[in-house]
Formats: sequence, C-alpha cells, structure tokens
Amino acid sequence: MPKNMSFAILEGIQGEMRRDKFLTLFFEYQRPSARWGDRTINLETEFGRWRARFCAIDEQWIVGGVMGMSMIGVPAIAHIPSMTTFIPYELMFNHAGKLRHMTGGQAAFPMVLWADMQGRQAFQAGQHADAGLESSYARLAGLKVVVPSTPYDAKGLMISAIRDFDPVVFCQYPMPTSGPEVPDKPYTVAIGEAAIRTEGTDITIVGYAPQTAEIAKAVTALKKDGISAEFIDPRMLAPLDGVMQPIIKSVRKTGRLLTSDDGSYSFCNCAEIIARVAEAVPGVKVKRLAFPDAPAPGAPEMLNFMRVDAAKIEAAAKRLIKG
Amino acid sequence: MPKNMSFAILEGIQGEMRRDKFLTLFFEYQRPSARWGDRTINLETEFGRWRARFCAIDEQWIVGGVMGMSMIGVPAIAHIPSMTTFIPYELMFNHAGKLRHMTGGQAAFPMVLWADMQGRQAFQAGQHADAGLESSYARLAGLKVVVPSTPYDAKGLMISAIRDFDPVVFCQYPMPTSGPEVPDKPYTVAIGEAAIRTEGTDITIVGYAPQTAEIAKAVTALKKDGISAEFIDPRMLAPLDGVMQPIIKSVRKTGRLLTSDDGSYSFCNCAEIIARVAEAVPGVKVKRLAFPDAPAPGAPEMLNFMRVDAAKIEAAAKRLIKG
Amino acid sequence: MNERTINREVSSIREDITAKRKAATAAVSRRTFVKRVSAIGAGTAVLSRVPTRPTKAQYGPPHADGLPAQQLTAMFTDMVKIRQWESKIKDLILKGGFRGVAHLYVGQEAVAVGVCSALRKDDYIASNHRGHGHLIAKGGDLKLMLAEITHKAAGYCKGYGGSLHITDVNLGILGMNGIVGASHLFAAGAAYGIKVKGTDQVAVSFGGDGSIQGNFFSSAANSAAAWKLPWIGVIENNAFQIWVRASDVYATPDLAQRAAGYGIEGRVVDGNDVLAVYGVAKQAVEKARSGGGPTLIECKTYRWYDHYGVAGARTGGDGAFGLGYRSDRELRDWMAKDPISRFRKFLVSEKVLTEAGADEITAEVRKAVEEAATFAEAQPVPKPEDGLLHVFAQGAVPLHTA
Amino acid sequence: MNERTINREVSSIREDITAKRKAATAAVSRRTFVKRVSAIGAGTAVLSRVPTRPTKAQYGPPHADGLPAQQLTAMFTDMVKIRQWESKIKDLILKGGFRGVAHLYVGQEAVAVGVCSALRKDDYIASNHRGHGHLIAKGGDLKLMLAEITHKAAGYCKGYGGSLHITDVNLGILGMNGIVGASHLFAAGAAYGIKVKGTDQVAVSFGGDGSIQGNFFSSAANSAAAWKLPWIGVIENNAFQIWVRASDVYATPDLAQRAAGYGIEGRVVDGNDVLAVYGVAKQAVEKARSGGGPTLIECKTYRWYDHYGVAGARTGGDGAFGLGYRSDRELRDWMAKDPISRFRKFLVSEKVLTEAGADEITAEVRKAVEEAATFAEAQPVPKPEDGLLHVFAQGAVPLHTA
Ligand SMILES: Cc1ncc(C[n+]2csc(CCOP(=O)(O)OP(=O)(O)O)c2C)c(N)n1
Ligand SMILES: Cc1ncc(C[n+]2csc(CCOP(=O)(O)OP(=O)(O)O)c2C)c(N)n1
Ligand SMILES: [Mg+2]
Ligand SMILES: [Mg+2]
Repeated sequence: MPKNMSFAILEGIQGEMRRDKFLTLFFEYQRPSARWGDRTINLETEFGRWRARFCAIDEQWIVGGVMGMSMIGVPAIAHIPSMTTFIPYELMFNHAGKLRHMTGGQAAFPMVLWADMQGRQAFQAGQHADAGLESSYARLAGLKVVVPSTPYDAKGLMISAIRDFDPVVFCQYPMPTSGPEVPDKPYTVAIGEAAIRTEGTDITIVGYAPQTAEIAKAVTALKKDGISAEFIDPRMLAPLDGVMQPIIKSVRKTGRLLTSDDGSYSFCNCAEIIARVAEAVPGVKVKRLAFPDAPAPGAPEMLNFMRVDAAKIEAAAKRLIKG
Repeated sequence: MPKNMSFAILEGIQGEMRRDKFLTLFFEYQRPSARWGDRTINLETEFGRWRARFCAIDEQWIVGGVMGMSMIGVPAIAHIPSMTTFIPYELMFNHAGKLRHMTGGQAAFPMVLWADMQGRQAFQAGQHADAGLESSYARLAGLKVVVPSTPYDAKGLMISAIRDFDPVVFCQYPMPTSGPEVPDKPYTVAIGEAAIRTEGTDITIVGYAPQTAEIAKAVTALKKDGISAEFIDPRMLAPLDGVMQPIIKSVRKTGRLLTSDDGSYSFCNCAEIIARVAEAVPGVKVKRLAFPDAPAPGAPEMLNFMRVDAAKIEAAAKRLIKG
Repeated sequence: MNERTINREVSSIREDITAKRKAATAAVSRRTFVKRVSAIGAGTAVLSRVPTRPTKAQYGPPHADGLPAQQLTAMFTDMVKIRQWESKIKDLILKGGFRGVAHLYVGQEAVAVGVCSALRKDDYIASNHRGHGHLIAKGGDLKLMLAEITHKAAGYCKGYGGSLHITDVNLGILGMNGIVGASHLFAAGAAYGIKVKGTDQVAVSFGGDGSIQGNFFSSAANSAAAWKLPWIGVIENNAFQIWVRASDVYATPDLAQRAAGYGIEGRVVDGNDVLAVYGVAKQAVEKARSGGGPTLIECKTYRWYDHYGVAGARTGGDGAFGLGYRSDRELRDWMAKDPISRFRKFLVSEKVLTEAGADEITAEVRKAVEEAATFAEAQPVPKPEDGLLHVFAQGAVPLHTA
Repeated sequence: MNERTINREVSSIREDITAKRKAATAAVSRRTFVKRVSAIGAGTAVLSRVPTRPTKAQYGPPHADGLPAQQLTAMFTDMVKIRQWESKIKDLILKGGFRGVAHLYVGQEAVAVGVCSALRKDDYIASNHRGHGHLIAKGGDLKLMLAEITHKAAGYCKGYGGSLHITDVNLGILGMNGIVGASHLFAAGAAYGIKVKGTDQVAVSFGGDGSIQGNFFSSAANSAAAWKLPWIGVIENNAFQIWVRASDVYATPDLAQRAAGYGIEGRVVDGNDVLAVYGVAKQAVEKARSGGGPTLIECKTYRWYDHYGVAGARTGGDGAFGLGYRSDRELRDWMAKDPISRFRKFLVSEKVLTEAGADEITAEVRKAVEEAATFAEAQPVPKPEDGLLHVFAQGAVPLHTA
C-alpha cells in the first residue's frame, strides 16, 4: 500500500522540521500524527509543544500568529480546518499578500497556510461540503496557491511551500491515493508547473485535485470510443504563468478545451484558465463543467445531480468534438 | 449640479427608511449625512440612534449584527469602510450565502452589505488602494453583487438591494458624477441587467465602475479614428446570467471583446465574462486589460504605470481590430 | 403581501398568543408551587462567581421557587425527550447505513432545558453544531427533526441541511450552525433587532467552551454590553473542544470571566443541575426583558459521547468509553452526576412525580421517539433537481454540469 | 546563504550588540541617577487599576528610580523629535502639494517614548496607522521616514508604502499597519516566535482605543495569556476613533479591563506622563522577559490634531481647532497637559537639564528635521516599472495593461 496523502504531507513537514530548528506548526484539532505500515510520525512528541502547538478554535490566531512569527524569521505552518477556509482571508489579503510590496521588500512571510478542504461530501450540507475556494486565494496578489492531487505532489509541494520565501496556500482535498510512490527522503515539486497526466490529440481536459479521479475515468472511457484526450492537472492556481504554457500548447494542438470543476461555476478556477486560453488561442472551442452556483445540499440525491462526474465529462467531451 | 453618488445613495436609503419603519443602518465612521444644494439628509437625526447606529471598529459586528437582525425580519444595511472589504467575507460566505439553502428556504437575510471601495488611489499603498474585490463576493453562492457607475444607477440599485429578499453586496467606488439626473422620488434599477452605454459595431468593450470614465474617453477617441465601439457596463457581477445577454449579443455582432479592469488580472471580474463569451461565441477575439497581480504602490509614478487608462484601452482596441 | 410583511404579521400574532399564554402561566404558578426548590438548589447552583459584578442572588436560584408542578414535569419530560431521541440516533448510527451524522448532546440536557424553560415561545435561540437538545427544549418537533437529520424531503430543512442546521423560524429557532461561535453573533444581532422592533423578546445563543474565541463572540459581547441588548450568551463548558481541553487553551478557569472585560455580568453555574441553570437563566432573561442588558452564563457540564458520531458507544448503553483523550473514570464520574436521574430523584422526593409517573413519561417519550423514527424512515428522499432551489428567494440557479 | 539564514545571522549579531550595550547602560545607570523620580511620578502614574490582578507596585513607577540623566535626556530628545518632525509634516501639508498623507501623533509622545525607552534595540514593536511616534522612539531615521512618507525611492519602503506602512526590520520595527488591530496579532505572533527561538526578547504592539474590538485583539490576548507569551499590548486611549467616542461603543470606562477576561494583567496609566508610562512598561517588559507573560497597558492620552490630515490646524501653531466632534476647550485642556513641557519642567527642576540645554536640544532637533526635509525633497521618485517588483521575493510580476 503506497503512502497516502496525509502521511506524505506529514513526512514532508517532519523532514523540514528536522532541517530547520525553528519551523513551527500551529493546528487546531487535526493532530499531526499518522501511521503507514510500521512507521509512525508524531510531530507533537518529536518536536514538543512549542513547535507543534494545538490552539483554541481561533483561526485568526492560527494564521495571524504564524504571520507574526514568520515576520521575525521563524518560518511556520498554519493548519486550518475545512469549514474555516475564509476566516483568515483578510489576513492573507491585506497582510501576507501585500506587506512585502508595501514595505519595499522588507517584510517577508515564510509561511504556509495549510488549508484542509472538504470537497462535495454528502450528509454535510453547504458549510461543510464546499469546494473550489482556492480561486479566492489565487486572485490575491502576493500569494502562491497549490492544490496537489497525488501524495507525491503533495509532499513535494509542501516542502517547496515551506522553503519558499513567500506565503503559500496549500490546499489539501481528501483524495484517493494515486500516482507515483512517495520517497522517504525530502524532495521538491516546483511551484509553478502543471503536470500532463495523459497525452492526447483530440481534446484538452483540465482539472485538478477533487476532479482528477472523475477526469481520469472519463479519459479512459473516451479512449474506448477512439477519442484521444490530453488531461492536464495544473496542480496550482497561482502564479499561473508557468502553468498555462503546457495548457496553451495542448489547446493549440487539440483546438478544444474542456474544464471540469467541483467548485461552483461563476468566477471559478477554470474561468481564469479559459480566459487565458481564449486570449492566446483564438478560435478555440471551450466548455466548462462545474458545480452550480449553489451551496452543496446534504441529501446525496440532490448533491449527485449537481456534481460533475466521469459520465458528464465524457458526454461533454463528445459534444465538444462533434459540434 | 447633479446629485453625486453619495447623496443619491443616501436619498435612496432615506426613502426606504421612511417606508419601512424597521429598516436599520449600521456604520462605523462614515456618517450617513450629505448635502446637495439646499437639501440636507441626516439619517442619524431623522431616524435616531437605534436605526442609524455608529459602531465600534468591528466589521464583524456591523455585518454579523445586521445578519442576526435580518434573520428575525428586521431588514438592515451594513456599511463598511474600504480597507475592510474582506473582514466579513466568511460571514457572507458561510452564512448569508448559504443558510437559506441549508434551511430549505427558511432562513432569509434581507440585508445589504454596503461596501465602500477605494480604487487605485495614489499616496495610499496596497491596503488602502485596492480594486476589483467584488469578484471574490460574486463567486460566492447565494449573494447578489452590484457595482454602480452612475448616481442614477446607485440610487436605483440601492433601493432594489434593500427591497430584495436576498443578501446583496453593494459596492460603492468613488466615482465622478455622470449619467442621467437622479429623481428625488424612489425608483428601482433591476438587479440583473447590464447597461449599453454606447452602441457600436466594430468591437465590444466591457468594464464597470472604476473603469467607466477611462473607457468612455477611449470610446470617444476611437470614434475619431473611425472605430465604432460598443461599450457595455455590466453594473453587477452576480447573478450574471441576465447581464451576459447583451454582452454576448454584442460580441456576436462585433466579433471582438475587450475588457478593462482596475482589479488585478488573475481571476478578475472580466475573466468570468470572457470565459462565458468564449463558451458562447466560438471564434471570438478577446483581450483583457487589468492591473497587474500586485498591490497598488503608493508612489503615483509606479501606480500610473500599472493602471489601465484611456490611452491603453484605445491602443488595445486598435490592436485587436488590426491583428 | 411580500415575505417580509408576512414575517411581521406572524410575529405580531405570536406576540399576542404569548401574552395570553404568559398571563395563564402566571396564574397557574401562583396556584401550585414547589416550596423547597430554592433551598435544594442552594448548594449546587453557583460554583464560582466572576468577582467584578455582584448580583443580588449570591446563592441559589430563587426563581425556581414558585415553579408550578406542571412546568417541572414539562422540564423533566423535555430532558427525557432529548436523551431518548439522541439515544435513538446513536442506535441508528450504530446499526449502520444511517443517512446522516450527529454531534450528540446527551449529558448536557440540563442546560438546554434549564435555559429554554426560562424563555417564551417568541424568544429567539441561536444554536450550534451540538444543538438537538436546544431545539427539542425550545419545542422542536421530533419527527421533523429526525426526518431532517436523515435528509428526507419532509424534514425541517427539506433534507438540505441535516443534523447541523436544523431550523424552525416559527419556534424562534434561528438555527443550528456549523461554524463555531456564529450563534453568539447572530443572537446579539437579533437582540439588536428586538430593540428596533420595540418588543420585549430576548435572544439567547448557545455555544461550547470553544465558542468564546475566534471572531464572533467578542463582537457579540461588546455590542450587547455597549447598548444593553437583550442578549444572553450561554457557554456550555463541557471541558473539550473535540479532544483539546479548554484549560490548555484558555488561561482562566472560569470562561464567564470573559464577560467582565466587556462590562457584562458573568455567571457560572452547575450545568448538570437543571433548576440551577433555570434560576440563573430566569434572572438573566428578566433582566434582559426589562432593559437591563446582557448576561453571560457559563454552564459546567460534560458530553457523554465522542465529539462526533458514535466511537466508543454501544447500543442499549449510555456513554462512549475508551476514547483516547479522556479517561473512562472521568466519564463515569460525570455520568454519576446525570442531570436526569438527579432531577427525577428531586421531583419524586418533592412529590411532583411518583416513580411510576416518571416511568410512564419515559415510556411515552420512547414511544414518540419510535414514531418519529418510523415517520422519518417512511418519508421520500428529496428530488435531485430541487438542489437548485432556495439559493435565492425566487427561482432556481442554472445547472452547469451538462 | 539564503534569506532566512541571513535573517538569523543578523539577529544573532544584534543580540550580541545588545548584550554589550545593556551592560554599558547598566554601568552608567549606577553612576548617575536621579533620586526623586519615583516620588514625583507617584501621584500621576496609575489612574485606576483593574481589580482582578494586584501588582506589587500600587503607586508610582519604581523603575524610573535609578534612571541615568543620559537616558532621561534621550527620552526628552525623542519626544521633541516626534513633535518637531510631525509639526514639519503638518506645515508641509498645509503648504500644499505634499506627496503623501499623515495621521499625526502629536500629543501622545509620552506613550511612544515611555514604552520604547523600556525596550532593547532587539525587541520588536508592531505599530498602527498613527505610528510615526513609535518609530522615532524605537530609533527610526528621520530622513528615511520623511523620504518614505513623500514616496521617494530613498524612503524606508522605497516609496511603495508611505506614511501608514513605514517599517525597519533592522530596528525591530515590524511596521506600521493600516488595518486597525493587526499590530496586536502580529506582535503576539512574534512573541510566540521569540519563545521558539528561545531568546529573551519581547514584542510590543501599539493600538488605539479602537483596536481592542474587531478580529485581532482577542486572538492576541487569549494566546498570549494561555502560553505566557512575552507580549505587551499598549492601548493608546485618545478617546476617539476618528470622531466616534470610545465611551459610546464600549461599556467599560477602562479598556485595560478587557485584560482580565483573558487572565492577563491590565494596567491603566496617565499617557501624558512619560515616566509613569516608562515605569509601567518597564515592569511589564521585565515580567515578559523573565517568562511572566503578557501585560495590557492602557495609556489615557489625546491627539492634538484631527484623525487624519490637517483640518483645523495652522502653520506655526499647535493643535487642530474647530473640529465638529470635539470642543476646543477639551483640546486646550489636554494641551495644558502637554507631555513635553511637563517633562521638560521636571528635568529642569531636577537639574538634569537647564532651560538653555533644553532649548539647545530643541534647536538641534529642529535642524535635523529641516535636514530630513531637504534630504527627502532632493530624492528622486521611484521608477515606474519598479511597481512590478517585490510582490514576491524574486522577480517581477507581468504587466497586463498593454
Ligand atoms: C470556526 C470553526 N472552527 C472550527 C470548527 C470545527 N469544529 C467543529 S465543532 C468543534 C469543537 C467545538 O467545541 P465547543 O465549542 O467546546 O463545543 P462542543 O463540541 O464541546 O459542544 C470544532 C473545532 C468549526 N466548525 N468552526
Ligand atoms: C479594521 C479596520 N477598520 C476600519 C479602519 C478605518 N480606520 C482607520 S483609523 C480608524 C480609527 C482608529 O481609532 P483608534 O484605534 O482609536 O486609533 P487613533 O486613530 O485614535 O489613534 C479607523 C476606523 C481600518 N483602518 N481598519
Ligand atoms: Mg466543548
Ligand atoms: Mg483613538
């Protein structure tokens, strides 16, 4: 059994905490411990209370405290639960994202906002089943935003995020384990590069973390029908310049772009990608699938009707190719 | 001298407060009083302390308090200052936007979040010179977001916002007075309709509040060079379905879309408009002008270099038509 | 007639009814009352008090004096309802295939019932994630609640919201809410709205020990204090925030101490003593109703189950054992202080109830709970396309998945 | 060597220097000291005290006892610097065509200087929108500050930030900040970082009376209390939040009372008495340095100018008159308590300074301020394209306006 995403991330943080004796983690109730096979990670027992600190239900502190620490050169990670994604939004916006610029380069926030994301889960309802919120962070100047889909990417991106001099929002969706094995040693995945998951020639499909499993299924199904889809996982939303290069190259080849999103439709992550493609590749045919502009209902009957799944992706791809 | 936007808005609120004896306004320091010619509006003296309440520096209260009131059927307006746009973001996201849906239609927030917007002003720097933040609200389910450009629209949209059963974010940018005279009597401007400011055939230009003056200048300049631009002011960002109709119709006619934004580039307001147009009008040529993905520097030399102005709009329009 | 006008009409009708009901209750209260209630409560009621603001009643809940037997019985019944309804949910979850989730309230019944018994029907409550008890105490319908937490179309929220979001605006229940602390802010806002309307209603918020930090509590407390709003903040200190002990993240042993900083009266009460809670709540409610401003009430209590779900629990038995973050002995200690047995014993010794009468109430409640479960089970699931409704007051949002 | 390693090296060098400086100061302090300082301060120092936590020094600032003449003179000089520098800014704005904005600090000098005199150079301060005084007291360079508030390339922030955001990380100045309350949260975070680093530094935040509500203060106070962080929150209660009176939005007369709710010691001090402020600050700093945890200090003071800009002010005269929200008499009353004349009188009576000596200091400061103005005036404006830099640590962001 390969390492799952949670273990991979903690392993990445553990390595960095060993490497940097100041690196500190604030969290609320998501204990920083995990087991994989016979290996156990427990950051609280390994690094002690001061460097692995559980906090009150106070995301303003978890994130603002980490910002204050990082301002004096103590790099830190703020881990917040999924229903609180936007409690620190103002802090990230007016401070983490702006102060380096406002101080002419003096203020630095070597911090990571490690945001648990929920995704569209049944029996939870709106407040506990949201997705796609990362685009609100990605629109803020001065922030980097990563959204890994595999344990391998997650560990590598977490380490890159920690080593980065700028504030990074690291979004962790609950994801099925997939992709390459995760090495025990530290390694980095560069911030700013997309991954081509499947190569193809007929249509470009773009989607990330919560949608990757559905897209992968659709790509396989399309193949059976003789359609060759290129599936690109952007892996991050800011900065987007490097990420767009393979997407634009792909669309130049296929002439068609289908995006698929668990987030809501309007102003979503893929809107920006489509807008950039439309500017760069005139004549492109585009189609965007997304959750409606509604909260997620708790009853699975309603929820499933609204979610994008493999069948819907497959059907949309075929329509885009046909008409 | 026609009524300016601030007077027009207060006149709208005054009429509604006379009409509805519960309607209440919370504010911080932006006194709800204004003068125009020999007429004075002062909501504090007219309606008393309970219905026009100055508050501590506590935007969480101003907005959350208004939400609590509106839940028990006391409609209210929360007026917040420009540097605090995102302090109530979580409240609007997880509560105002979601609770009606989560309660199967029971919870209602007949409230207005009246958000002062600053725009890109010199000598202020990042925290006090931001723009385009309305798209972060527009991406949230269950909210309506309006961004008037003229005093006439401002008054009519404020009245519509107050009478609406749903939470409305009303964004007020400091705008030069333009457009039609403002009647003294209450009237509404429907939420969900764009305004065609200038008709034209060669190119469609879309932009709103802080950019409208620059676009208007550019349209005039283009006309001198024989280019007929159609200028559409969306006036609001959510819901966008009705707003898009004239834009799509226009782009079908002109084949070209230029958007212009004082907000930052990535994930901006116009990205959504471009994405919708790209989906609806294959073959369209698009170009997006926007502030870079950076905070606004205080020194005007840097700021002006980064802002979109009439000359840049004119040049981009010409390039789009030529090549 | 638009929605808002309807709301207003409903609330004025409600006020009418309440006034009549109030007059009736007052009459009863003078007819049959229990004498020694206040003496009994004396030893247990106020554990410790915040030193800054002396209140008149140093000891005991004088308002429990004069409580009619009928109301005492109703309080007992409500506590049993909460216990039985939640135990049913627990059993259903343990059985497997349950269409929902739950944060069980069992063990804290005295708080919900003590507070809500001091309220009128037209008073407001704002609840949190652990709110089934608050709702039942405020009159929530067991059937509609069960249908809701199993996401059926007949549920309170038509299946959209589920366990964490049950709401009944007609009962003044502004809703459970999944965001910790939000209840306080909304109740304080409602309290402001009450001032604007000019009624003598009050608004109560329930929150855990975890709810006094974060963004919302401070805004509620400061505003309620500054303008003497009819707000009562109830803090159910059950020692834990999931598995984090309150004492590890707060420097003061009494959370009610936070009140003093805002200029609010803070009270600490034994949250397992329903009459003690009632007494303190009643004082706070009367003060708020008559323009005297807010109170913060900390109720020391304990939850018998895990934060969420049924880990460590078993069918037909109370309590969740073997949880890593607390000792079984600590739980047993608190179970020995069971607010229901304690109150039952008192009622029997006071001859308000006989043992047989108490058993009968329990059996009746159990029957009602079974009926609720049968009802919920039989209800249809929501229609898929209804997910697009209720985003706005009117219309459906477009579907973008095709 | 990456940026972070550099930061660390710089800070360890800084600690070294400070240790040496500290030893030197201690030596001086034992040589020349002023005797009656503590007695003088006694009547004025502690206006009222929060009742929950008694501190040892009921009256007076014992730490001012033993202050060397040299330090007293330095404190006087710093106060004059703030007054003169800001008065220059005021004159420049009144003249017209000023490339910037300002929230003037004049009238509150005793707070900044009293607090910062109790700090080491390697201690941190986080400041707010009215922060020029804090920065000057912490050692900020008058030239670089003036260049910054006129948005010149040579300014502290290269012209990006201007008045509200001046920062000097080398002086431990974590920056002015335009968002009310943020200073408290960042200083508390820095205080946590100090614990991680294991140094004996402290972190002080300055905020107005408006800064105790809103999102940030509560998080700072609770965390500092829970883990005894070396945080000192300084509340400059100048009675107004723009034009809103603090007493209209808070229910308690003393804002330091809020400390009690978190289990923090709260102190109230005459904010126009520099020695009183120093005394209370010194105690708080020593406590924090030795692991005793946080203190909240409320300084009662008054700003002589309008919230922002120069309405009601005139060249060559102090104070802003005719503002709608306050009476001129109230202002004159406070101007009569001018912290600078008061301290000057004391120093002269104590023979620390002669009248001539004090005049000389004032003249020298005036000269330095004129030089700063000339310097700033002569500096070039930033290059337009530099606006694209410093968004991230490396590189420039793309321009999207063409
Ligand atoms: C703002 C916020 N932060 C975190 C959570 C996750 N969460 C849900 S319940 C809970 C614990 C609440 O503890 P407490 O307030 O003491 O209530 P209890 O569960 O003990 O009844 C947490 C942390 C949340 N729902 N909202
Ligand atoms: C969170 C936030 N809300 C509002 C403002 C606007 N604002 C700037 S300064 C100020 C008044 C601050 O009052 P106080 O804290 O007492 O400081 P003072 O100006 O009196 O020194 C306000 C409301 C802001 N900058 N930040
Ligand atoms: Mg708890
Ligand atoms: Mg003030």
